Amino acid sequence: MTIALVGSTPVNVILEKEFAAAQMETITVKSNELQRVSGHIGDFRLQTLDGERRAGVIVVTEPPEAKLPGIGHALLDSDPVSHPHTKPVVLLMDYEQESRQFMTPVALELALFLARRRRTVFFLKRSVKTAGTDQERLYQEARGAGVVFVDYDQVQIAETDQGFAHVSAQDESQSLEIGPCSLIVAETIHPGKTGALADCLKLRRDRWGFIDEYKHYLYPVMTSRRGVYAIDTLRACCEPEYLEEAIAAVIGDSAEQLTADANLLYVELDKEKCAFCYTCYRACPHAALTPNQAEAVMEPWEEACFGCGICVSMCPANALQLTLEKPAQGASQSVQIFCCENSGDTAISRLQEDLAHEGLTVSQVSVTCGGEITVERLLQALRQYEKVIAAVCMDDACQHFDGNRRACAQTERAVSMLEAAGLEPGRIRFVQLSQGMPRLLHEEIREALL
Amino acid sequence: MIVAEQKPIDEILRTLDGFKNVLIAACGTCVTVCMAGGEKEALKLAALLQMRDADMKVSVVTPKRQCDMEFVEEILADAAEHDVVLSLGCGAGVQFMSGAIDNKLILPGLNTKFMGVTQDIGVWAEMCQGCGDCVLEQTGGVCPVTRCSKSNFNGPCGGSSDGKCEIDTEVDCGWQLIYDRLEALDQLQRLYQISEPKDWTTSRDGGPRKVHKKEMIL
Amino acid sequence: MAVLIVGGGLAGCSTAFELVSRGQNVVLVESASTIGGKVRRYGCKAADRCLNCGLCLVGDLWNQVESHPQIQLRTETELLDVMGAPGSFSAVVRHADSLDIFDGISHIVVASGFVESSRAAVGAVEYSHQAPGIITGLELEQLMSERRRAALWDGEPPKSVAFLQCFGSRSLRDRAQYCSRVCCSYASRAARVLKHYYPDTRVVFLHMEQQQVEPGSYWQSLEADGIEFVRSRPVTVRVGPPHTVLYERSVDSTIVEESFDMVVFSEGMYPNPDGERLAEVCRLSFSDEGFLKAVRDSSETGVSVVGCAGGPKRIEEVVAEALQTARGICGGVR
Amino acid sequence: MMNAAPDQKSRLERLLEAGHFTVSAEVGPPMSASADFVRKKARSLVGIADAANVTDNQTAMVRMSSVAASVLCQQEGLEPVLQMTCRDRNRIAIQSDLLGAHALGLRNLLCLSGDHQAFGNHPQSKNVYDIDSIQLIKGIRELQEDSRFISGSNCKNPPRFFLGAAANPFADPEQLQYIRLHKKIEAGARFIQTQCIYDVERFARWMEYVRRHGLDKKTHILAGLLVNKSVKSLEMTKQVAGMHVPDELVERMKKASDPQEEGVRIALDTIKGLQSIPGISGVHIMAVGWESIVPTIVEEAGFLPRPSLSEVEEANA
Repeated sequence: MTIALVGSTPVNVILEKEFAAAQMETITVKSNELQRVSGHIGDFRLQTLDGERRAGVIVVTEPPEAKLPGIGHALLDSDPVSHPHTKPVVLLMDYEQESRQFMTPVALELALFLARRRRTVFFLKRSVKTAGTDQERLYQEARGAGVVFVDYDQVQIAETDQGFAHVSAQDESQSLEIGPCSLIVAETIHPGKTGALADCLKLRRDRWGFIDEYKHYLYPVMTSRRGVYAIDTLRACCEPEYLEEAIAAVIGDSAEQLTADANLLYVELDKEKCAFCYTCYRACPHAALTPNQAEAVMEPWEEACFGCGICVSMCPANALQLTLEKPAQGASQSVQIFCCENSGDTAISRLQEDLAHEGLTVSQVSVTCGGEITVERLLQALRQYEKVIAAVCMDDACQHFDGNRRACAQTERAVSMLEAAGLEPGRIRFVQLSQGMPRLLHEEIREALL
Repeated sequence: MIVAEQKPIDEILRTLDGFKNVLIAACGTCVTVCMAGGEKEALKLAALLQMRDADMKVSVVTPKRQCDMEFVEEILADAAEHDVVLSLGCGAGVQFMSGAIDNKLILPGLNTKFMGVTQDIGVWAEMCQGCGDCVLEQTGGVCPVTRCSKSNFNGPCGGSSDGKCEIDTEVDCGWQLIYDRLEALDQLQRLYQISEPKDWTTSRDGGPRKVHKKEMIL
Repeated sequence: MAVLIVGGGLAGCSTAFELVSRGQNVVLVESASTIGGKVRRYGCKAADRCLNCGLCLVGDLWNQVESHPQIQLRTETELLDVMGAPGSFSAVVRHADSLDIFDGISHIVVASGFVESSRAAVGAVEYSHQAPGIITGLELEQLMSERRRAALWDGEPPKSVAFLQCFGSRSLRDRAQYCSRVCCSYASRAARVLKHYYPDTRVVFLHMEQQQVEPGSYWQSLEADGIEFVRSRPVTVRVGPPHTVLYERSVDSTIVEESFDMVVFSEGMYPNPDGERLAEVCRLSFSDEGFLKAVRDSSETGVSVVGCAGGPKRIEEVVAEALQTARGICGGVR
Repeated sequence: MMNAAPDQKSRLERLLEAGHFTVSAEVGPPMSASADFVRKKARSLVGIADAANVTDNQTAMVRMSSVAASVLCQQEGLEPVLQMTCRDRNRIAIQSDLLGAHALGLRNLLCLSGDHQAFGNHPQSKNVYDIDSIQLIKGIRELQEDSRFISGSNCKNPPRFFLGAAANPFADPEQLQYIRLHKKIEAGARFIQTQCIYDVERFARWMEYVRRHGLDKKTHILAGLLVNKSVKSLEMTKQVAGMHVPDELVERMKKASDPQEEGVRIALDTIKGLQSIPGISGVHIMAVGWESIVPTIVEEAGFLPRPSLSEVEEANA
């Protein structure tokens, strides 16, 4: 299988070697040469300036951009190691932006190195980031070697007449004035080129603009698109463990994805109905739909689909359907409850005993994601049930990014339609919860039933 | 694309008062794309109507377009079986269906808004008023007729501030857009020329219009 | 052939589930009467929005493990001894008074977990009082898991709550010089939940140092929510109510005495005392902090350590580690 | 009654041509049919202002026609500057009204695009904007000079107006506003009334541009001025699109013990600042809702007495 490395960094050399050891061939695509990506895991087509390249898996290696905070270069030109100076060295973390965790061991090692050479070292930070095995040890050793750790609330840097920096740091009660011979500042990290790359690869970005590490899995390198991985090569330079883990995750996950049994739940398209409006293409959080220009229809990729149903609910032409109908469970005629399987579904399973004990029954429909819930589904349900409840994830918890917010918008619209039609709007209820909040759902069900 | 918006539900319901047998005709083209009158919207309305009155007979059809005879013909039989047709087409579709379906009232379910483009999922913006005499070559591809609230041809009025129109800070000043674009294209000299009063005969002000493509007509 | 997993908590169950998903057979031994370990009692730490506590990753794991046909589950069972070589171990286990031997064990996964510092610590007098209003992090977790729409518990909310951080961590007296890593994370989230339900309650966070929990201005956002942070070293708690907390304030090194209606001990993580026996049986060694550590690469020894048995970890780290371990055992990864 | 002869120039035009620093004011027609209202306002400005703008459904509120109100002013001896906007009339109505206005003796014309109806009391109305203000100026100049209507057809006895336009020194994009000023002058604007000035410094920069391009020689720049009675009115002015009120001024007004007095003082300070800028031909004082203060300001600024036309003529002779 071929792996496309997007972005060329020194880390690529290591990756090429490691992937080759796992019988995976690599090609490198410079990130500014990549124009468009279609296809799915096992069969990606990368449109580059040199024509089309094909790969089974894509790994983004383009690093985020690291730049020094704007404090002036004049302050940094004294070499802290060789310069025999009595003045202290200041290591400044979290200036302008909270420093990344991976920078801490680098800074700690440097602090330790300097302290052991009898230099006075101030380590200025907003919060400690020592909670890793090696970092913990480094931290202890640095303290032992006399590094002064200072937790600051505010810090100012001024240039003195001699062109040196003067650092003043304040915490809640006191201020510290240091005239260091050297000031070493942790760089701030910006998405840089990875932003445009994420858009090109249709990867979700987090609120800071970085490629979203798909939090559902919380494993390193996963993105919102199957078969596309992102290795933070900047971090990899500082953290060999991370790189090892990342490589293992790419090899392990892609092998599993490629050999997995058929995806059970995915969307299918009715070509006759498709208006080729690109709504699904824009809304799909997993880039599972690709335009088929020849036939002027959108094509869902079973291999890339997570079955979240967001496209199904968004499609204005009613052209998309999920392959698997999930039948309602429970025999209630009075309440139907749509449950996101990541929240409502698990919460209600924890309630079964209580509900049975109280003699309460509901008709329960599991949905992969709240994004699947639509106005017409809610209204259809009301023809048979007295009340309908939508139970979806909390804000910021949706595993498909915005399915819960879409569910909320759809519910609001359904309620307003009922209101306008002179029907009882309270028949539709909406609750946001996590799987760990069964009581909340319990109350909702009791109120709906009683 | 023609952009439309669904009429308020209560207005649609009022126009349907007294009918027991309703055909909802969605339209598979522009109004599907602008999420106002596609099959999904028709199904929502159908569900709501039936909830209100379980005895009501409601059917949904979705011709690809309501503005061509061949597509409308496909639904003639359905229309014959219902008392009234609620069209979710644009104004043109409603009128074309009215001409094609005898003895049947065709009710509009949408308010037809403008010719525009998709800006984001669920957001459409007006881009063209169909004035019949395009000046976009002068203005860097930004239409002063449509995108300036006063249809100014010689630059912005004094109410433009921070690139926004005086009528609403949500509205971009059309002339700021024209300026930015021409500046980027290094074509600002185009703006020094006084633009003459526009000939509106090509617009709707000249009466209902038709387009004849001569070589296609025998 | 089967993989033997020692411990039915999050790490053990996650590894078991990942293994059976890849076609392996699993024998899971758990010393308690039910699986789930400590995580089972944790509560979701979402306030008005998700705070990424990671608990959702656990999902329906317990039911899936209990009902899976390829998992032989043995509760109230202990691993007594292991014989043989990697690829074909025999494991001797004890249930009540009977002994059992499992042959054909290809691999052993030790997931014996941790204990809370309140249990392990010698001389945690304050806590042993069990006075109303003095609770541990775990007890607060349980309150959160039982919460209703409007409240965490019945009755009057406390007017003031103190979170005592680094309880049992970074302390020579309590034998743990290390930082337990997770307490800042769970306690600060719990503090936000408290503040969300009871905005008028004074919430004070007494900590020695703050770990990075989330990128962005996490701690500043909590301050903006009205939670007070005091860098200090807790000295002692005088049981009330109201309870008096004496602490040494770092900024001026003075001893401060303050009263609180409720005191939460944010417990750190200690190595499971069972570890010593398991290390001997499974031929494992110890890290500097006293947690279990594999002597060599698990592909050579056939023994892996997963989860907090190997040191303090967050939920998502445990889940990720379980996945990687399962992959390693199945041969997908070196 | 003071009806001008068909070929006679307006007082404003003659004063400006003679190099006098002019003072003009505003008369807002009422939202009623009351002629007395207009007459009373006009009388209070006679001898104080050389001319007064009569607004055309200002802020898109329905008011007495500006042509009719201008004639009423004229009858009271105050020379009106007829304002005409493009919002409510197409090119037929505008030209027709202007022929009539000239026949009734009106000689000054300020051409504007007009506030959008969204701001007025008829936001539901259909706007016209058949032509824009520059097209209007050019159209009327060609009507006057070439005896041709906008359509190109002949006009036997064309009107002859002293044509003016508005300019906003504070609107952006700056460069485009300059282009527009050039176009207005090229189209035929012989005087330019500016948007209200609060920030004299910024206005001075604008004037620098005007002088550098010799525009002050091609047209007469009349600097606009608004008098505020209270902090609230100043803050409301600040909200208006295209207005630029520095925060310091609002602070100054807030601190003042007597806001009315402070409003006058601010206006007088501004006038003093404006007088030091070369290239300005006059001031145009707008005192929306506080017209009675205009005489005080004109007097305290030292603009009284206003020159009489005979003096001007004599001087010219």
